[in-house]
Amino acid sequence: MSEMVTKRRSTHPMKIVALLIVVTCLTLFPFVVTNRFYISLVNEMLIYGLLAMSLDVLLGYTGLLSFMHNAYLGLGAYVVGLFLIHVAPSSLWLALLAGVVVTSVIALPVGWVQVRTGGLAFALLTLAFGMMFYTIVWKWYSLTGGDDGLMGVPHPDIQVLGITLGSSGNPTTMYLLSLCIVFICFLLTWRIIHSPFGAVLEAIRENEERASFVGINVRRYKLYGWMYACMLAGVSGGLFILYRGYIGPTTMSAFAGAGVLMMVLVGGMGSLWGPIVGAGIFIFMQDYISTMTEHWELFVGLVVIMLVLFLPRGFIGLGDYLTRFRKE
Amino acid sequence: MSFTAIAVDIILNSLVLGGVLLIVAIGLNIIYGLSRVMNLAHGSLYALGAYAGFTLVASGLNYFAALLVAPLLIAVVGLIIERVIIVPVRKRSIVYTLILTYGLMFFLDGLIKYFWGNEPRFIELPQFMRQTLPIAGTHYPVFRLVTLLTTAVAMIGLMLFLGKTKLGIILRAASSIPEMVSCMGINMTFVHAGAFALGCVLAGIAGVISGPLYTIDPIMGHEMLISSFVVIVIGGLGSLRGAVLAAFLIGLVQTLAEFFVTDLAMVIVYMMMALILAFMPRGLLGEGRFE
Amino acid sequence: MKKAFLTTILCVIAGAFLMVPNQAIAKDPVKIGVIVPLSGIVAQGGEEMKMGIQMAAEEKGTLLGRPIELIVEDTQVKPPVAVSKAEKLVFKDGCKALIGVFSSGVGLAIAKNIDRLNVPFLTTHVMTTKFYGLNPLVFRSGQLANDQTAVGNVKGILATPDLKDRTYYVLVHDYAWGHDAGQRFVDLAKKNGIKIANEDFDKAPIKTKDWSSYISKIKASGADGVYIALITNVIPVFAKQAYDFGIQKYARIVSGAAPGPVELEAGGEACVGIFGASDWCWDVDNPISDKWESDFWKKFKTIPSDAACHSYVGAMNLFNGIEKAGSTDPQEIADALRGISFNGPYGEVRISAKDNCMRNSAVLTETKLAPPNPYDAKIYMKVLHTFPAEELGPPAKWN
Amino acid sequence: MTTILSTKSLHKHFGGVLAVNDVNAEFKARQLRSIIGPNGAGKTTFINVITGKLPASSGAVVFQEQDVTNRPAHVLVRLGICRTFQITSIFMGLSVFENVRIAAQTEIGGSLRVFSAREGLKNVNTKTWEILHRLELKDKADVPSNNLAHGDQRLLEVAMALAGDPKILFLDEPTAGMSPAETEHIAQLIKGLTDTIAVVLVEHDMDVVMRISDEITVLDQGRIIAEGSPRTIQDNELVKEAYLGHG
Repeated sequence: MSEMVTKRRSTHPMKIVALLIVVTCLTLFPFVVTNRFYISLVNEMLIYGLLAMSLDVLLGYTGLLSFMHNAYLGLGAYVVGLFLIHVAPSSLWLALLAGVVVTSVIALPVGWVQVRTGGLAFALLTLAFGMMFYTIVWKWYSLTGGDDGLMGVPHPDIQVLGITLGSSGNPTTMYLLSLCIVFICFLLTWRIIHSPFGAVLEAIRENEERASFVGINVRRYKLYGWMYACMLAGVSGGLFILYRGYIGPTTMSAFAGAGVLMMVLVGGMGSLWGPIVGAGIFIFMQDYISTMTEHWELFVGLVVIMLVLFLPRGFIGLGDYLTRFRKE
Repeated sequence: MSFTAIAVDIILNSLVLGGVLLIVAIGLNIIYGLSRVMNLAHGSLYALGAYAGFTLVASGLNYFAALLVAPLLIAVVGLIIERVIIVPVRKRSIVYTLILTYGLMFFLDGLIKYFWGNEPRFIELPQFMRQTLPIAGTHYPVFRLVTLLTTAVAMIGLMLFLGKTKLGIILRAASSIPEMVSCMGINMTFVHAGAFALGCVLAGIAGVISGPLYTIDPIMGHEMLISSFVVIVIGGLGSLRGAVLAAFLIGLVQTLAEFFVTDLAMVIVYMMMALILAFMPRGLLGEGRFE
Repeated sequence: MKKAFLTTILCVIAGAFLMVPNQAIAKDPVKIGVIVPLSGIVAQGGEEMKMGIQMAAEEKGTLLGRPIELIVEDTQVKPPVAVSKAEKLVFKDGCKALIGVFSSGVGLAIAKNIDRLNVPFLTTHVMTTKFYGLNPLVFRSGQLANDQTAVGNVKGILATPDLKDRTYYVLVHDYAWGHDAGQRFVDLAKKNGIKIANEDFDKAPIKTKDWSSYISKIKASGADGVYIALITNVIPVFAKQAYDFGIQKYARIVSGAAPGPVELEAGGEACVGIFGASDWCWDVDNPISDKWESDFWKKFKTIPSDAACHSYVGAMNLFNGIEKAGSTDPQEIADALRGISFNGPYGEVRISAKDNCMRNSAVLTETKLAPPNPYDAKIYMKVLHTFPAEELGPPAKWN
Repeated sequence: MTTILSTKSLHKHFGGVLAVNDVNAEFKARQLRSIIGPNGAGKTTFINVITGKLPASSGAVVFQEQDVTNRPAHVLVRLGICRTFQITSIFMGLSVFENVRIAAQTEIGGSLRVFSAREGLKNVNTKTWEILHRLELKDKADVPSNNLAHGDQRLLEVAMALAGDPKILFLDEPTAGMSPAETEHIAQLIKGLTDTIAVVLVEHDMDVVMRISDEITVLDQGRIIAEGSPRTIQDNELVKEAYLGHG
């Protein structure tokens, strides 16, 4: 798996400056472009960016492949939506918390079974369990609305320390909330990846057998990595339903899962920010191309094949390549 | 309708379902066992087989002739795929093969949609197969029985091929001790390509027989792919006997579930898989040899 | 170097996609968003709906002196996808009205978001009864509602000796329309003394390919009639598998939604003998209908279907409404649509001012081998009875 | 000298093939025991079973009077049973320092500290530098390990095993593919380890084996056919026969 690794470790001051510039631009975006369609589009990029980043924790840092990480976004979203509809229509933070907690509670036994079976079966099982969640959501008509989707989720006000910042139904306010949470999750994940814990995950990615022969309980750490990735996916799901106000099982389908995988591939595994960029590119292309062609699947398939064959490190790989090219 | 008649119906239905699952899953398992490639596009090759069968029959070929020709066409497609896009990633981590074949799956589905469109297709059967046969108080379609027979013939053929022919023995030896085979001077390139072609032949057969059984549509392979995963994961990765056991187990459970609880049939199958794996992480008959 | 080359190619391809200009902007057309399924299980129906709406747009030519621009989006028959497509059509493209929609789930989902979208929304192929008086901006014009088809089918069963004394096994597709259609039929049938084998009827997943388990259940139940509420494309699939098991030999199939003619062709002889209520089929005889049929055939070279026909009628209603309103203001269009009427292929239709839904007459049809016809159809839907709009009623509270 | 690890009637079979057949062996503290035997004698399988890579078919492995049969590898490592592999097994994408650091971190603890920097674990760093110094890999600390020469990769693997504070260390053909100079270097190093721990060496280089071993165990067809000092083994008729008989 050594091809996936980015060797950069030190935090260059320029990186911090670049990060600040990007965040500032993103913050100003809804005030410059006021069309609510584009605000929503970038919001979706951020949310899927968070999901792709969480998949990167699994794929790029732990070396585990999850075909249907979107299932956990879906679970988080359904839980938050159902919480807002049936339990407390106005408590946004409680709903988000419930989303993360329930997603984790569901992900735990699934992860436990998956890590016991080894690397390849793990990947196949993510697909099978993903399909199971998809089937359940789609069949449990009375709770989830089945194929008709969960509609009419209330838009609670966003309150921090008792101060109301605005309604989550307002695209701009919701956008800023997403940006804020995605940014926090990014920093948190960055910290975790560079901690001793992150080092263990990397060791497992590099050589699972060796990892267990230096005394690492591989299954347990894989499960920790899985749980963290699923929690982040749960957060992204919460944001998703808050921004959309509705969700359907399609979000949890295998095809949507391939999309998330493609975001990580396009951006490049093992960099955290790469997949976020990948999500941006993917969602932009999806919006742009699906209006032009009905053969969207052909396109997705071709791009995935090309990426694996010629650009296995994605967007960052391209960046590295260009830098090297210039030096030569 | 009497109890026996219902029971016969259910048993035959589950055998037919299990048989189709088995042919697809065992093809996937052979490719994995012999060449260490988990081909996620296998379901799409199965769909392609069905479409090939449809086109052949629609252009006037006899159904049984199509049953022979279509799998060979799929084998050719499979060989091209193996040579052109799988060989370059063979040396890389299995994660890349998985992602690559996942992309291939969507590409093939898109291609099918492009050439054959979205509308459902049916393979026209010869008249004698459109009858029903009275068995134990129920009327069972002849072509379903023919399907069962085809499954059995394909499986016996496969067993004879792997067990009795020189080619089959080489392939099997390669799966358990690849080092030894390359020592013996057998070309691994040939083994890999052969395994892929064999798997594709099986996918093609399954495609043609499920044409009249279900409907042919561009995404028919997705569900089949997931089901065959369930089969080989429950049976044990790389274990052929495990796949046989698991396929018929799933066929039976799914048919019973559809008959009695209808709504949650697939969920019950997945739950059964989770339970089996919780206690036997390597599946029913998996030795973990291929891990 | 090989990598560099391929990378460059990849970039150029990506770049090319971005360079293609957005649709050239014509002189300020009236944009209408057409939301139909073009992929997935009912893509065929979606195509036909698109054709019907295109035909109406071409017949109209202009609206308020401006050209009509139809922007078509694929719903994939998935409500959430459809809502985001609707948002895209309204917020990004600036459509002034939405039309189309196959499936009640999709229709209801868009209707729930209609206040935010704030454009008139006219469905042409939605059957759920929840549409009566749902929202001032939401209309149904075209397809019959479930209560109307249930009435049509029950009346038809009672009026047809071969259907009257049978016990019916009810099997529906598992989503909003299927549930609604199944329940309506069961309730009404019981009231009229028609025997039902399974009052807690079967709901099959939309993805179901292998119907053998359901067919075994039908056999086991001893029913000699089957009432199905399945998406039209699936009807031939089900019919073929039932035929293989010999169901048609002793049982009759009544369908909640009349099958589409193109799909019937695929099903062949297995599709003969399916009864169902519909608003229109090409066996309907009147001068407007006959002219419409031949125009449609000339234009698209495909068998004219009910989906195309009532999408045409719906689109004509919408366009007439916009003309009548004299502006593209959502409220004004909505006001104009209420009470509007149109004389089309299936006679005079009227959108009720009380509940925003259309009233029209219906026919009970049976599929039979077709007589010689200009469309080369092998199977057709023969009209057995005609029911005037008043008999089909929606519930009394709306009349 | 005290026995640190012993096997009691250990068996391992694959299908019908007995790869380890009723092996009773004792490994003593501060002793270098070599395991030799013709190809396919079951040497690697034997240590795979002891170190938890493969489950035993029957019999027991006793470590410091504790039954450790079929415990998972990571548990055995934490107890002090460490090993290297015949085919170099290191974290290829990581630097030399990071390779050893992870091994040290697992031994010392701190793997669950998710909010601190990995470079911040002081004890771990000290230990890592100490081991790198001892194995003369200090200068290459920042080199990605996949860029190392083969000999240095073998050495790195030994360093990683040492970072786990082994009480007994199994080395599976450590000199495979090394130059004579590198072989000499690693032979001296291995000999030096026995000052503190027990070392078990599976080796084909008879010269090395005879020179540095305290005791030698000879396996053939999964059985122990001879045991004793290098001198007695050299003169053993059974051993000669085993080697000649199988080529």
